[in-house]
Amino acid sequence: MTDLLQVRGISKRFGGLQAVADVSFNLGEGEILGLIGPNGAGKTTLFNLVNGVFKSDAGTITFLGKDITGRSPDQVVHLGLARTHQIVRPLSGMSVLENVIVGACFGRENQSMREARATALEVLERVGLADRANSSARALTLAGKKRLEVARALAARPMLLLLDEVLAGLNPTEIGQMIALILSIRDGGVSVFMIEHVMQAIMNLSDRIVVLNLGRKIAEAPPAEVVKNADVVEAYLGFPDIVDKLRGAQ
Amino acid sequence: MSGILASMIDGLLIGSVYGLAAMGLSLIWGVMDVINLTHGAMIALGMFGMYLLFGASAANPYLLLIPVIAAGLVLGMIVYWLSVSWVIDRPQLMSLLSTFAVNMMVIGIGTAIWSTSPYNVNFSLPGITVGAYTFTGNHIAAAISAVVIALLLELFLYRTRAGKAIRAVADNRDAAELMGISSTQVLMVAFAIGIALAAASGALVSTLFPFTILSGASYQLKSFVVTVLAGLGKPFGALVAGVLLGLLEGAVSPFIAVSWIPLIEFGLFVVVLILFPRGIFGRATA
Amino acid sequence: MKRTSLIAFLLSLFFVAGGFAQTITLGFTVSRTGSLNVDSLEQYRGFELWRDTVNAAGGIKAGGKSYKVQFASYDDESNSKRVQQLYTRMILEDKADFLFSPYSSSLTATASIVTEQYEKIMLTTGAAEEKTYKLGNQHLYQMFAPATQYLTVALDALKAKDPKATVAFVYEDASFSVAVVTPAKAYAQQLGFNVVFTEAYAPNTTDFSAIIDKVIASKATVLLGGGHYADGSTLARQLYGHKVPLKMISLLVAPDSPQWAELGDAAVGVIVPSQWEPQSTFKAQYGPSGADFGKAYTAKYNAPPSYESAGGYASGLVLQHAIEQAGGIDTDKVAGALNSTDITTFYGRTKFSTVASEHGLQVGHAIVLAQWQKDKAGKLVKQVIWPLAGKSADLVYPIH
Amino acid sequence: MMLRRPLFWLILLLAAVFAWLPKHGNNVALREDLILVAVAIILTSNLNLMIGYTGYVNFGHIVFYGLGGYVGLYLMTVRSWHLIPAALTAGVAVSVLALLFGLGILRLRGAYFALATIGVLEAVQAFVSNFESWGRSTGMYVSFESYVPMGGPKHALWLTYFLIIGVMALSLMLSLGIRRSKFGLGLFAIREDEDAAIVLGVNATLYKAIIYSVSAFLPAVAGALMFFKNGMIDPSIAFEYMLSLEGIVMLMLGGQGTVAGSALGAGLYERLRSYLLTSPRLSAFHLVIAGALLLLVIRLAPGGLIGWLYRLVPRSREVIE
Repeated sequence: MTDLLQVRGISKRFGGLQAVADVSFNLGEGEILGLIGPNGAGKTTLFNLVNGVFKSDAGTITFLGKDITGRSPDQVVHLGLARTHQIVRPLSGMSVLENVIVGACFGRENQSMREARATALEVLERVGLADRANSSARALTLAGKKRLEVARALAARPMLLLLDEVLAGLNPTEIGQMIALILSIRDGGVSVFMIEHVMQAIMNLSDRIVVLNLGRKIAEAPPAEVVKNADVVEAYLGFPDIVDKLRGAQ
Repeated sequence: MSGILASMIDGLLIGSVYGLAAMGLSLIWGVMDVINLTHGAMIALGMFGMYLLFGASAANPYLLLIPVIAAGLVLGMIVYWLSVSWVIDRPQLMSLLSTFAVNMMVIGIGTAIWSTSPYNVNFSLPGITVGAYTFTGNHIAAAISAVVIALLLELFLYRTRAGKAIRAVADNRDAAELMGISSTQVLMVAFAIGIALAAASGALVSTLFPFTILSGASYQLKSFVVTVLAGLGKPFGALVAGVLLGLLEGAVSPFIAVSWIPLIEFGLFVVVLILFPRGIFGRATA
Repeated sequence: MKRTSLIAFLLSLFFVAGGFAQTITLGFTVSRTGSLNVDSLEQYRGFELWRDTVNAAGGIKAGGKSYKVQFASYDDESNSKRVQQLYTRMILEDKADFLFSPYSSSLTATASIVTEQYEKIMLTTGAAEEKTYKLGNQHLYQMFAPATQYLTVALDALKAKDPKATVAFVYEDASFSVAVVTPAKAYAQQLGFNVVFTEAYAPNTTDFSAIIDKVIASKATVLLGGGHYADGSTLARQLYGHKVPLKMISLLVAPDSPQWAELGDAAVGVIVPSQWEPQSTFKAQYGPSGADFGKAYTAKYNAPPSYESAGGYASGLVLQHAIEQAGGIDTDKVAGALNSTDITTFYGRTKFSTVASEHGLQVGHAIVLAQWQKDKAGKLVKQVIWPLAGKSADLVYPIH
Repeated sequence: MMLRRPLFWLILLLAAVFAWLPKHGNNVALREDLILVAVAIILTSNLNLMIGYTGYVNFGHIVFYGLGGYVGLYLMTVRSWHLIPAALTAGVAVSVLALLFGLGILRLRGAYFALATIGVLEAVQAFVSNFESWGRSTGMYVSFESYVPMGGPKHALWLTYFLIIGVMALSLMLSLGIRRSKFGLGLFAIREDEDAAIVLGVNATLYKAIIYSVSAFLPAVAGALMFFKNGMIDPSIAFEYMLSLEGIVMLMLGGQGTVAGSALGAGLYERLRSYLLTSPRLSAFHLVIAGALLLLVIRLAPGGLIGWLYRLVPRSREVIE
């Protein structure tokens, strides 16, 4: 398995807070890599560093063999690295279809409007939003908006997809559908790097899991090993129910 | 006494009035994140308020500041209700446009009443002469009044319950609500105080220079410059920045034509906005 | 006599009813509001008094017809943008036959573009700057003596009193004052004066402290400049408030207005270059005498006329004269009559240049100097001090 | 694609009517009314590119018009250029300048950007008021001789009028063209949520700078033409803050973000203003009316007249863009 993404020693400090400290890991082609950690561990910040929303204070990020450290998010998307947001950010004044067309137009393939429209319709079909294509993005339910996030990112035709808590707030049926979708995305040849709090899901989906605590990587291993890791358990001590879930997930 | 020193003292005196004007803008901006574009119109109304009161009573203008401020508070509540109360939770551009709309209406009505012709408040206090230079009594009294009003505001904000509530809301509106502070009332009071400060500064300006209903606009622009220099939501910082702006004007004017000063000011304004969007002298409370 | 007037009256009724009444429409804007309102209203009163006088006498008689004068006039708010819209409107919609200029060189320059584009005659008054006449206008006629003369006259007066004076020029950055000061500065140097300070201020300036501090630092003893009423009166007040030790102050336009007296002590001693003063004693070949004009004006407006008022009235007279000479209101014929005009009215001599490169420039009129002085009763009055031949009082120098 | 959009033909029709009506019957008064409407449409539709399409409120949009006028008049009077190349050069020069300004101030978002545009307007005005080559506060004047090669002032004014109508049509076409283009889509995405747009791959910095520069071009050309027609320019008429602000009212009134809205708002407001022009009392009231209109629009119909039409007749969205 070749490495799609290599992260080496990246750090981010906000004022007095070291949000991410010296984190390194690799992500292989076709892999689903999970990212977990207690609240405030720096997971979303790590995503923001990887896709260029924040500039890393140190270290390098290599994607597809290219150094993308310090590149802006739009440049990163063009290379094939797309993401979703933890807090959904639909372009509210536009229709669902237009939202996805934006993703396709400005994605890796830099499609024309005509191509983008076809791509968008295809992606909407895939995420199950085809019937809502012409409604306003604002009018979608939370589950719908999460799917829209995924659809926009997928429309960019990425090689790697960063999913930030796409399961949070969904009901069990919706979670099941989303998991199926994620698996189908991976089967379609797209690698996935995902943050998730729904432990059962991430333990089942991930090939490997990176665990962050207080900005530091404390573990990187297949799910079965992660739950046994003493540091991980300690990190989650303040959250006994999650420890249970971690255990229960196995 | 050297020309530069005299010029800087003149700058210091007028700068405190700029500072007072900017305090009103800064307070409103800091507390409710509204850039109040009625500011200039309110300054102009303060000028005409002083003109009318002085014309009617011939009382000491510095005593007349009290009714001007009182009227400013009432006016502030009306303007708040008209242009701000319903956009407070909408995007910032909405309050920008709604306060701008009210500004147009006030200027329009003011023009219908007073036209755009200049008016004077004919009042002068004896000045202080040092060597060849004389500092007029009106300038000195205006500067003192501005500083006194600023100190009173500071006392109000830090020593009274209402003032503390305003600061709490400015700091974090949601948290203040949780602590049982009614933010709607607090916002209205803060807005009214901001308008009263604008009116007071206008009233002081009217004792110094002739004015028209449009004169507020240039003080509004100066208030922007001062507020941006000071950082938002720092009323007392605004006074200091106003004085510094006046000193800057005084310090450069001996060396260049006065007509270049606006270029320096607005150039500085844009550059500071770009480089220090949170102000040179501090971070925003938000 | 009675019968003929009755017939005339009936005839006029008939013509009015039948739509044959002869009227001419004069269009112009007035700065009723804005920074030029004081000067502009005085000019308007001159127009108005002339119109009422002419109409009371049965109108302008030319080519066997009588023309009643009516005005189409709007407020330009001292704003040159409105001037163009309004002059266009007066020409196109109000069908004005002739135009008077708005007040001030800047507004007139703007209006003259419209009037020239539509080839309408415009008599300019309250507009002394010369540049406008050198842009190729063919229908513009200047009633005021050109700007060059304003301060050169003041410098002549100063030369006679104090050839060693040090001079500061502080003036409005506007068409008129720039046109006045530029040649005046050269002339001052030519006369051997030491010009120690020159600065133009923005037209809407209200705070002169910084400039005043510089004047003090320059150790100037004489200040020349100003612009119009709003800025000039403010400058004088602040010069007084800052107790600037000046021996002579000569400001443009503003001190000519009777309102200047409202400045009280700040008004004393200030000199104004003037197009006309009530004390002037020109022998009028045409129209009323200066005394009659002054009396009629004061009776109507309860204030003495300023030179803007006189210029306004004289514009009417000169146009009336030209229409009479042309025998009608045809633009080309009236233009011809104006080109050959050379008359003396109560306002002085009026003659327009017919040289192509400066067509319409005033070449007959001359500037006098007036100074605000306290009379024996302590009342502020304006006295003519220059030229010496026509003076009503001596120049008070230094002021204090 | 363009040819199948009804508004494309409507714009051509509008321009044809504007050009034909006053010329037929030589109605100069009508021409003078229509030229002001045309200029209002030019300014508003280009302002719409910033406010309506990109979501950036520009309080100082008039600076482009004024600078265009200055560059144009400078080339015509001092360098003796012909009107058309001078106007085009003015457009290009001002666009380049806007690009430079834009790269600086477009780092600011929301209200901070709006404030910076006021700063730019004031700073430019202060600079021009002191700039010797452009005549400082007294400005520049067109010599009447410059009308001679155009066959005298009458022909020159008609020529200017037709050029302005052309610029008006181009402005609306530009808005229409951008609206359904990929570029336009990127702008809309920025308007809705700039950070999300960037994450979706929109190069927001570049797009904003381009649209800021593009929105400067036609107003600058129009400025050169109009100040040639005016015969003079000075800082107070070139950089009239109020006009800049009224542009925002026109846009909000008609419906920001739509092509038809910018034209409709500009047309209605300009006619109202001309109607109120002649009396000082009423002309003061035009500010009151404008302010009240703006307040009502923000409160009741944030989409303006066109937005209101969309709500009434949802299908109209397809036709009236």
